[in-house]
Amino acid sequence: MSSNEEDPISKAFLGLAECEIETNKVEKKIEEYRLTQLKPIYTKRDEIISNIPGFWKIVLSQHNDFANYIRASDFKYIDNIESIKIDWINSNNFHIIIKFQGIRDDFPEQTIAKKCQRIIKEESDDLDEDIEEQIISEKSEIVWPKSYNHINPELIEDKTTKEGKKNYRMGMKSFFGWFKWTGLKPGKEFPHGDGLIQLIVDDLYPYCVRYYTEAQRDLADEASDSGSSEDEPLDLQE
Amino acid sequence: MSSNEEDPISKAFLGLAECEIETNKVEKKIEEYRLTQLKPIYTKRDEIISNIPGFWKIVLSQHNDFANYIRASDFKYIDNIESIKIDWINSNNFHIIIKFQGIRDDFPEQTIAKKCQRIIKEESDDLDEDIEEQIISEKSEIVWPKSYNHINPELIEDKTTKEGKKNYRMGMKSFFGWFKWTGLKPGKEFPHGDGLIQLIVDDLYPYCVRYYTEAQRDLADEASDSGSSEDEPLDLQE
Amino acid sequence: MLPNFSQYIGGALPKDQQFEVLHLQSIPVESHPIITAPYGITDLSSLTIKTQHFFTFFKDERTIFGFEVYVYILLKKDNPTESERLLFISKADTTGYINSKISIKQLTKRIISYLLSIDPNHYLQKVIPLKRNYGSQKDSMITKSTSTLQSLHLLALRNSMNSTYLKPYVDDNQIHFLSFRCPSNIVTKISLFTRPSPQYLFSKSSNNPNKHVLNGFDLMKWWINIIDDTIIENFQSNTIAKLLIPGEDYNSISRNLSNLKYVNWNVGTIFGQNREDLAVYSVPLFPDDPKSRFLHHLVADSRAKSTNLETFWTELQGRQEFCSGETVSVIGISGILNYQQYYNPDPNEIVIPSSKKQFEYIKSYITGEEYDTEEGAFESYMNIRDFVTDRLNASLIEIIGSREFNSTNSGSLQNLQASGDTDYQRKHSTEITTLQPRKKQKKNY
Repeated sequence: MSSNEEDPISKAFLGLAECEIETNKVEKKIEEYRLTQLKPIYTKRDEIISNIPGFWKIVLSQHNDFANYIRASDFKYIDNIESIKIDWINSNNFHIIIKFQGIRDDFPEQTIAKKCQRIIKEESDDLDEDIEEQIISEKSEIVWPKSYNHINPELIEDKTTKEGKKNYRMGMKSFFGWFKWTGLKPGKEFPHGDGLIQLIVDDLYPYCVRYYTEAQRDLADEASDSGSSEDEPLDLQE
Repeated sequence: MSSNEEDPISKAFLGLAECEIETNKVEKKIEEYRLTQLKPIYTKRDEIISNIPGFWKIVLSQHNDFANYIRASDFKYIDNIESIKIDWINSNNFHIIIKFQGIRDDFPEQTIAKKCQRIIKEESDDLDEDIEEQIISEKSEIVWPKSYNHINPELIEDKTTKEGKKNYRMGMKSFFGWFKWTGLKPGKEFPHGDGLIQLIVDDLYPYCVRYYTEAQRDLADEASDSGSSEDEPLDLQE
Repeated sequence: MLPNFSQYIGGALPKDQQFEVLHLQSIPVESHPIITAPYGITDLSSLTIKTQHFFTFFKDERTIFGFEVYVYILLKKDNPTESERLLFISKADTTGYINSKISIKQLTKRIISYLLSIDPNHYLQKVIPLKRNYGSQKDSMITKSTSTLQSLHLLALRNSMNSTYLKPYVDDNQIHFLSFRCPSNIVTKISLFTRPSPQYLFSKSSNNPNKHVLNGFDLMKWWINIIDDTIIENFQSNTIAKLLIPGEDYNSISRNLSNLKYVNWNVGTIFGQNREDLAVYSVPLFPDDPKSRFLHHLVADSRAKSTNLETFWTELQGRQEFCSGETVSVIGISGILNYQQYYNPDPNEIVIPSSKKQFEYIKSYITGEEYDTEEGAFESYMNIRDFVTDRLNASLIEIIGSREFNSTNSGSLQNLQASGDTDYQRKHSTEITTLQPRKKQKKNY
């Protein structure tokens, strides 16, 4: 036999490697196709939703997971979200555009675009296993409510005192802290900012109508409980 | 105002309903697009895999969930699976094609195609929530191993005795029982036959290469495990 | 010479009856400390090593009893004599599918004594480190951080002809594992949390009318008697022994301690001294444990830094996951064993799966089954038997009982004293245990 290394099995592995690369390319293509197909519907839907008062307030208070990301005191402002839209440049680059209604003497009406990007994760020695993708974002300027002055990171003068640190951290953990999140300073920013972006773009936005209708149903029978079965009554029948 | 019901809000709800219908149509279209894109890669991949001895044996013994569907004694035959392929007519209609190598004096070499279909579930009063889709299948003829004669439902003569019933059920629960599964006689067939179909078509087949490479890790103790538990460290950082 | 596992456990099982046992043990892993340290503080001089034991007993081709324990070794690297061992008794459960009289209490006691008799060094020979440094082999090894694509390229290289690029040599005792020694007679603690539940390990087994389910109070008594005997039989006389019943006052808790054999039982816990101490730095984190769940909840609620032990226990008792009004309790002991000699288990009596994944995989043949009918007890047995023989090339341990009806301990391990137990008449299907029921695993049948 010749000295080349082309034995059938290693050739097969190299072939599979090629397939992997092709599959990844095709998956990207499908993602883009998906976007092209859905974007016009989303645009139409955004327009319709703007005619339903309190739509996003209901969706956001309905969603269990969303509440996990923010502080309970933020709901006062979350309730004032008039619209959430996603503006895709492509499947990996998009803006989350949130429009707030104002609250007199406390909080101005404003529309904020948060620029987000999915990137391939750098090599890391971390214990994380299959996470190859990562989300990063750019800091967006948002005017904080006056009632948050004491925890507004820009207004805290001395961040070295115990009190100062505590307030700073509280501010960073608030929904407004999320707009500052970049994903580049782990441990120092809004916690799990990437999770919240993902939640909005992959779940809340695409399925908002379902959440809205579910909320209507729950109001009707109040029986909805998505809690884990661990807390469910035990079935003692024999 | 006129007496028609076209007030802006009910018009909006009707609009959203239309969007939902459109979205569903588009989702189907995306599914078909996806298939068209992936099919040629899968065909190429199937061909390459046939050059790697024991590929499916390794994938199937690597996969946690798969083992949950079958009896431990079935592994003797599962290990003899030479190939698994999916032949799609469209995204809702497909055959799972499994080729077994034979075992002398016990089990013939054979290739079985199991015809499967995703259908929209009939209205039901069931408590199930969001399950709108359902999988059904057609019974496939497969020659059972001789070693399973005592539990082979076709060979059990008296299914009314305690022993007969027990053996019958054991047979139905075996991997060979799954080939008889139709989804039309709940409680009387292979348990969770639809789950196994879904597992193969949505997970095992598309990601088989990943499962194969995971099984090749040099330190056996690094086999991945997704189980989480409450003894994970507390995240006290703020 | 010490009796082996079969002989020792056989001493708790009825004479001449045959049982089979699967004793699963995980590979010891380096773990984070079970007691949380304040943020930013790392104790570099100690190391925590965690190992899981899972016992399943079978009789007449039926699964009858399961027992799960975690063993932690807290290794003090600078001063090994101050190392500690902790047994966290996680779950014990019966299926109710047994036709002979057997004292689950005696059996449980024997298993605990067996575990206590194991030399702590057994867990220290080959430990998976928290984080591996693959060193110079980093690029030639397929590890959990190797991508599918990289793995395929490595596999291609390894298979190519004339290639010298073979699978890297993985030396068990070299860089990929840790290995330690410590004295055998270190301080040993036992910790458990009792709470009543219709089932702990065997899903739907409470639907079996032959399974007897204990209420919270009886369950606590059941366990405290076992631990009481365990102290008398295995521990030195200066052992610390504590009972806490969240939601009850000192006096009513002490009443439960008055008739015990060991005289130094006290109200309280072995973790945390002052009721003013923060719970988060005092309460240990165990797998699948309501206390740990509650700690995580406090952290998520930003209350970890403001909840002291007293509040912790009071609120814990009111948590939704407990049936209202049922007694839950925390039992803990800490002391030195009275052994002269420690046991090194024979490899044939323990099945050590190659990974945590495989461990869970095997265990799910037991816990993924449904036990509302006897068929579940049979199916789980068949699956385990077939898996162990066909896939692991091993076999279940056969045990012949040697316990005479009404006898006290026979076939004892080291200096067991007569425990004078009277519970032998207890019905076969005594349902016992500590913990909450697991969400039923996704498993069919």
